[in-house]
Amino acid sequence: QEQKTVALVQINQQALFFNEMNRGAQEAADKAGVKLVIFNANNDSAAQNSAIETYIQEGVDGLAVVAIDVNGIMPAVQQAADAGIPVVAIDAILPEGPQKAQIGVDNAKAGADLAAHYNETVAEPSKLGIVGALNSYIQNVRKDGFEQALDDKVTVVGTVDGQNIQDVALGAAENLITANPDLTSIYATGEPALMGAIAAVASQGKQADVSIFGWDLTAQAIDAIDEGYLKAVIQQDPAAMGAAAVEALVTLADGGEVDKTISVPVTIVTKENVDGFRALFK
Amino acid sequence: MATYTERQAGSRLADFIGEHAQVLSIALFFVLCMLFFGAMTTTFLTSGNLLNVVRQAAPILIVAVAMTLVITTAGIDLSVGSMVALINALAAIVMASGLDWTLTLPLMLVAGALIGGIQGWFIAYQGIPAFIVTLAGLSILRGFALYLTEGYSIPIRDAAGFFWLGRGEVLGFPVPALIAILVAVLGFVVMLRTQYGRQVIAVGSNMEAARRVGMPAKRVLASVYVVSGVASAVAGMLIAARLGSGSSNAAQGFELQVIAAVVLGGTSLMGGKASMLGTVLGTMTIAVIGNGLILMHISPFFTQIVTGTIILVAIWMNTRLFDRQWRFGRRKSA
Amino acid sequence: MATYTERQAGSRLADFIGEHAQVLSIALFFVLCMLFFGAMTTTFLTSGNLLNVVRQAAPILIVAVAMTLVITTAGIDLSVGSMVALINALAAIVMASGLDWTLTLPLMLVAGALIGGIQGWFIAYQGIPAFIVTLAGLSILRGFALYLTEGYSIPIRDAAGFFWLGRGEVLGFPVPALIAILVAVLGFVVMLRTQYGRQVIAVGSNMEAARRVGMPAKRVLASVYVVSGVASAVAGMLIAARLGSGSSNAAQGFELQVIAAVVLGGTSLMGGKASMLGTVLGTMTIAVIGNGLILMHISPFFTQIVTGTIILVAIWMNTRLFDRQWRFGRRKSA
Amino acid sequence: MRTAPSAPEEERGASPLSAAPILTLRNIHKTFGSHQALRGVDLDIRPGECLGLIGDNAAGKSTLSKVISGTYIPDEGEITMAGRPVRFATPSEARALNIEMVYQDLALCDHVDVVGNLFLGRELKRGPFLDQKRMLAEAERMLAALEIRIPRLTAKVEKLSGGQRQAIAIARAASFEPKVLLMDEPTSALAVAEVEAVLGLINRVKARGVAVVLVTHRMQDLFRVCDRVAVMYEGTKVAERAIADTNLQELVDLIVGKGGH
Amino acid sequence: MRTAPSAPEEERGASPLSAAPILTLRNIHKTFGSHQALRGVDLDIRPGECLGLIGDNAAGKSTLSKVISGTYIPDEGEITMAGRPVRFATPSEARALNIEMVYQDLALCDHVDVVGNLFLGRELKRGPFLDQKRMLAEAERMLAALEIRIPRLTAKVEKLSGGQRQAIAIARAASFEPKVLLMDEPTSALAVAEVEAVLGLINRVKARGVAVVLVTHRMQDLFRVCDRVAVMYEGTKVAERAIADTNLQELVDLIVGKGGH
Ligand SMILES: Nc1ncnc2c1ncn2[C@@H]1O[C@H](COP(=O)(O)OP(=O)(O)OP(=O)(O)O)[C@@H](O)[C@H]1O
Ligand SMILES: Nc1ncnc2c1ncn2[C@@H]1O[C@H](COP(=O)(O)OP(=O)(O)OP(=O)(O)O)[C@@H](O)[C@H]1O
Ligand SMILES: [Mg+2]
Ligand SMILES: [Mg+2]
Repeated sequence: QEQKTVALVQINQQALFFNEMNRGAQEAADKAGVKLVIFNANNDSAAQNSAIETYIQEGVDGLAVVAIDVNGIMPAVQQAADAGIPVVAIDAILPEGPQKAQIGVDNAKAGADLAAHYNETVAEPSKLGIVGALNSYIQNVRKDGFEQALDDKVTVVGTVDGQNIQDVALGAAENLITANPDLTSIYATGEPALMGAIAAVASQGKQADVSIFGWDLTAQAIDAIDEGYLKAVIQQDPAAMGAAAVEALVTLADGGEVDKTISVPVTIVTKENVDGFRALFK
Repeated sequence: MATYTERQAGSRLADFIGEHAQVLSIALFFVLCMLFFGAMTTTFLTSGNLLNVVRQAAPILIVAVAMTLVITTAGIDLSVGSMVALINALAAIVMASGLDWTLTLPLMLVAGALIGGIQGWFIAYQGIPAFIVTLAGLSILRGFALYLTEGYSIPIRDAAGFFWLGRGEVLGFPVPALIAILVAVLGFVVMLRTQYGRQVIAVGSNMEAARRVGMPAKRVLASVYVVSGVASAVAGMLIAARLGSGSSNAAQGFELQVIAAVVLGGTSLMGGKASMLGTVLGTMTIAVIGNGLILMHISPFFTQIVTGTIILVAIWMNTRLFDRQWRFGRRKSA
Repeated sequence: MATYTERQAGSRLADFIGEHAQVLSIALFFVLCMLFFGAMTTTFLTSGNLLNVVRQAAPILIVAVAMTLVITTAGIDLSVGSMVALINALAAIVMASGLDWTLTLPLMLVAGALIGGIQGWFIAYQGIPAFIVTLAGLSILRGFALYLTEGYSIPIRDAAGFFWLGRGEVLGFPVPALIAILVAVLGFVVMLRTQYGRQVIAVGSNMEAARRVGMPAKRVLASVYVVSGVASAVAGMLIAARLGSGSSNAAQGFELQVIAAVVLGGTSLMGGKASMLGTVLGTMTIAVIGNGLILMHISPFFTQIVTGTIILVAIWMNTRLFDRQWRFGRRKSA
Repeated sequence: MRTAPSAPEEERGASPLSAAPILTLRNIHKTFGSHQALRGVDLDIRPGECLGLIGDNAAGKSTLSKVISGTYIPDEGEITMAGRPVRFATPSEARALNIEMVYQDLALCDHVDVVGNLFLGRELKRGPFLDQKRMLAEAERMLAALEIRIPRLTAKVEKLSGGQRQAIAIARAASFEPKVLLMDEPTSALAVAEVEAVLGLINRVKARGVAVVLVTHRMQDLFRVCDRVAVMYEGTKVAERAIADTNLQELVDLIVGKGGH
Repeated sequence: MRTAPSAPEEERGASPLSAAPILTLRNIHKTFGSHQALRGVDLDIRPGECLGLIGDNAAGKSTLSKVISGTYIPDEGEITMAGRPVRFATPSEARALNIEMVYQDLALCDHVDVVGNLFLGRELKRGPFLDQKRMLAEAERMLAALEIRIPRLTAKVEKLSGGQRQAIAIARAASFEPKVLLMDEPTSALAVAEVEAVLGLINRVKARGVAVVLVTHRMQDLFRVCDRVAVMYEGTKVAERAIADTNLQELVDLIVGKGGH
């Protein structure tokens, strides 16, 4: 019997998040004895559709997508379904459609959870700036989810666009800090934004005045938690997402059934529980 | 000593090859790519896959045809990607607000022409380098798209005719590919057979000479940006129809793909030298490489490296193998 | 009737203004921007903020100086952003593997020179358009950076001297800004006062003429890409030192910022015309605009639109206000 | 070369009837930056007459002809054509009034073929398309008059020799029934036989009533085709002579300012 | 112009001793694409002698001179310099052997100023820097010999008149002690006085033992400076004459192929 092939259509490979997902998927594929192929769309939504169409022609046994444009991906998903290929979605939540499962984190809810943590820990009135990535759908969801759940003793002084690029985020965060000398906290919606925010606070010597909240751990983030100015980070488990996707696809290909929603939990990492994550970033 | 002999007429073959070196070279390279991927994968040469490739290449091809005009005038249009995104988003918004797609279509074309016209005005009548105007355009247009969508993607619903443009088929042939072929043929005829095409070449070759012989040089220069605006609008709508949604994220890096395709086809960035056929072949080569690499299951970490290298090799072949002074036919008369 | 009179010598002021129109114009625009943001926000003119701006602008300025050489030869280097990312990642990897930063530094400079040299070889000795070679470079180098880091951002630890390069101060002045100023002064002197600078201008003005008078035209052409490789390496390390980490996603879109700065400063994309001072002013103008817009709390959805528009207006001013045939001094002799 | 005989009248083509000027220029000024290229020039150009325009290098001859052809807009001064004041904003306006010019830098499009250059801006069309067959045939006719050998009319002009390129520029300007024909050093790169052909051409168009302005440094040619000569010096017109009343030595002296006038 | 007297010997500068050739060309071929620009040309160039190179337009004169100056690499044929075979891969190799050329298209850098163009490729330096003061002073000296008026030597050459540009190209080639000086139609855009100056210059450098090759269409100039004339026709050399043994009419006939040889 021929080896099964499953395909993972990825957004980009410039963030650890996606690469961890790829790693988890690869490990799960190796374990299940299927072949995994990965496509990197480099942020181009049309390229994702093209790749899916190509995989349909090739006749892969299952497709996992991390959508850039959640609406735009649907025609391709439909095509795959019509061709009898099961599709599961990871991370970005697709609209109602023929996909077999939605795997990942509810970004809006996780953002709200972090906001709740913020409301709890930051007692006195605070001034918050946001470093976002306006060109990322998922990060916009995280931003809105967070903002809406803040209570009214928090003033949001403004959002700057880090464009999902570390050095751009750094410059933007620095300017945010100089523009608002009384800034007390920063919320960073993704890994590059968080890296930029950490470097900005460090380079402006504002460790004592500004505390950071954000998404996605990195080695620098752990250092910053140790130093105390990075208060809380939502750590997702992308490897588990990738693995869950491959496992679901294998089940589906063998004719089985999977849950419509497979949720992979997030952890809010703070000084208290950071030790458990150090090993990841050695 | 004083023997007066005339030069022999040159070999026609040599003249032909000399004049069409670039097209021949990219054609050869294209065929090589086809053969290579055909041999390496079983899926590549299936008709389903090939139709896929032409459907995917359609938006690039349409804009590349217009870009050929732009580059022939020694200009460049870096804003096409942003323009595609803006039109893509705008079309979705307009349709979501209830306008019928049959009205949206011409409206978007007018919008594309208008934006292109503004850029062309700055370039031709204000004498600002095209690179800068369209670089500003790249930033401004994408900014507008972002502003309009606020980063979210906007679904298009209940517009079967519109979707047909992006996904339909005529006798088994994808509609977007048909549109692209139509555009390419039009571009070919305009460039080689009409006065407008001649004016575009003249303006690119020697703007001042074109002005002196009474051509409306500035008007021609501005017009190519209108053409590229309209072409971007068409591409933007095809992408919207294909994806069924509009998003400010569409067509990232699109401009560089288009320019690479045009230059690969032998159109000179210095202006005055155009090759429509080359543009078509260049576009298809890039599309085939992208498709082939996916089918060959190249590690995604390598695709960027491999794609870049292949393009470099193709151009290198262009320059080294063909673009030199070949001597053909009769040997010296001794 | 037959009165033989000589022409009067032209006004020196007119000659001076005519020759330095572009620099004067961008200088004026820069001052206007400073005044505007100074008036609109209280923070802008604080020394802390201004030092911030120069620190942020340093990597762009360094590469822009090198890019001025490249563009003067009528070339372009689109690969600088990817090069910055690659060096940025490479430096972090090399240091993480235990090499001391004092050794890493020269190693990276050599790597930058080498990569630039390869691109220069294709451009100068193989005659492939710079746009295409460096476009391929853009893709290939970023691909390598991705491949090396696998998307991880690699922390740099325990290299105080290295961090000083990115974050340190000398008498209250940021080190990266000092380095950038040094590079700019060097660029200024090389371009205006040395034989190499003259060769660069000659090659850009008329490559064939430069060759005919015995200049090593190809060598000069290749060399500017080595210079831009080295400059990108410096910028890459400054960014690594500032962020304290290396990542393949650094410096996206960097090339376009750099080119915009250079062209804003009055260096012509057609080659032969360079203005180092203009490049410095152009870079600072763009940096000031970016900073000022944030200070003014412009909605981030607007920043792209506003930035693009301002750049367009600046260039437009350049072309319209100064670059025309002004007549100064004495009125007609009637 | 010291003394060349002025050629006999009949060889110079039809003798000029002192017709009314077709073009008059009054007090033309043109300044580039700080440099006064033209400092007030008056000139009359008459139909059926060839006016020689001579002068030292940088005297302003090319600038003056470009003002007439609409390439430069003068800073000051009036131009009237057949009595009516005109103002050319672009060369196409001048061309519309049948003013044609052979430019010193030729103004050819290097990437366009010989035929295309000859018909540049005046392409023949059949329906919406270029009529390439007819243009090719016409082009052969246009070049035949100039005795120039160009092996392949569909070759790009880029690679042609200096003389071949110049011949194309001349053929282009002369072939479309000009009323005023400005020629800025048209024979500088031509060989002997081709020069003869151009001089013959000038005499022929003169006979058809065309006003010709010939800028040249080849003094001997003036006596073959011109009826009047205007001498420029440092941006002004310093002298004007009927060709019958002057000789080579006087003209040479006038150019450098040695003429005791 | 029909018959110009050959100028007296002493005016042409030192009479040529039949010295050994400094450069010999044998069987030079050059083909561009399908076009045979040169079809086997032999030529000897002797020190202290001026060789006129004439021929119809597109005969291959410029191509031949460019082969000598290393700009084109011939497809076939040998070049020997002072008895030793040489092969120029680039113009700089020829320039290193003191072969200088005035190109028909001038080969100036438009964006560089007059001084810079004169010293292009041979900049004077003081330490690591350009010695602009000294170059300016030298440049004035170089141009003085050519009687050309250029108001501002720090102006870009882009905007200069045709004659001014040509003078710069001539001054550049003549000023650096050439052994072989190739001049491709150097006087085509020059006014009368400037032409005289160039002819004077040629005679002066000849007297210093320089070998001069003069490509020109101005027949009368040949008799002022040349010692020998080579005639080209369609890529071949069809005749060679000592200037004393020929006259203008014969040369004109040779060019077009009417000479009954
Ligand atoms: N576009 C321009 N910009 C600046 N200066 C110019 C321009 N065109 C001409 N000039 C200057 O005007 C003067 C006259 O130039 P013009 O070309 O008219 O001379 P000319 O009489 O044709 O000389 P030649 O016989 O050498 O061709 C010259 O000094 C030249 O430098
Ligand atoms: N680079 C080139 N590519 C192709 N053909 C060329 C090239 N250079 C010259 N030719 C051709 O070679 C022939 C000889 O040209 P060349 O310039 O040597 O003539 P010439 O004798 O100098 O003529 P002129 O007196 O008009 O300057 C011409 O037919 C020309 O078209
Ligand atoms: Mg002139
Ligand atoms: Mg020639």
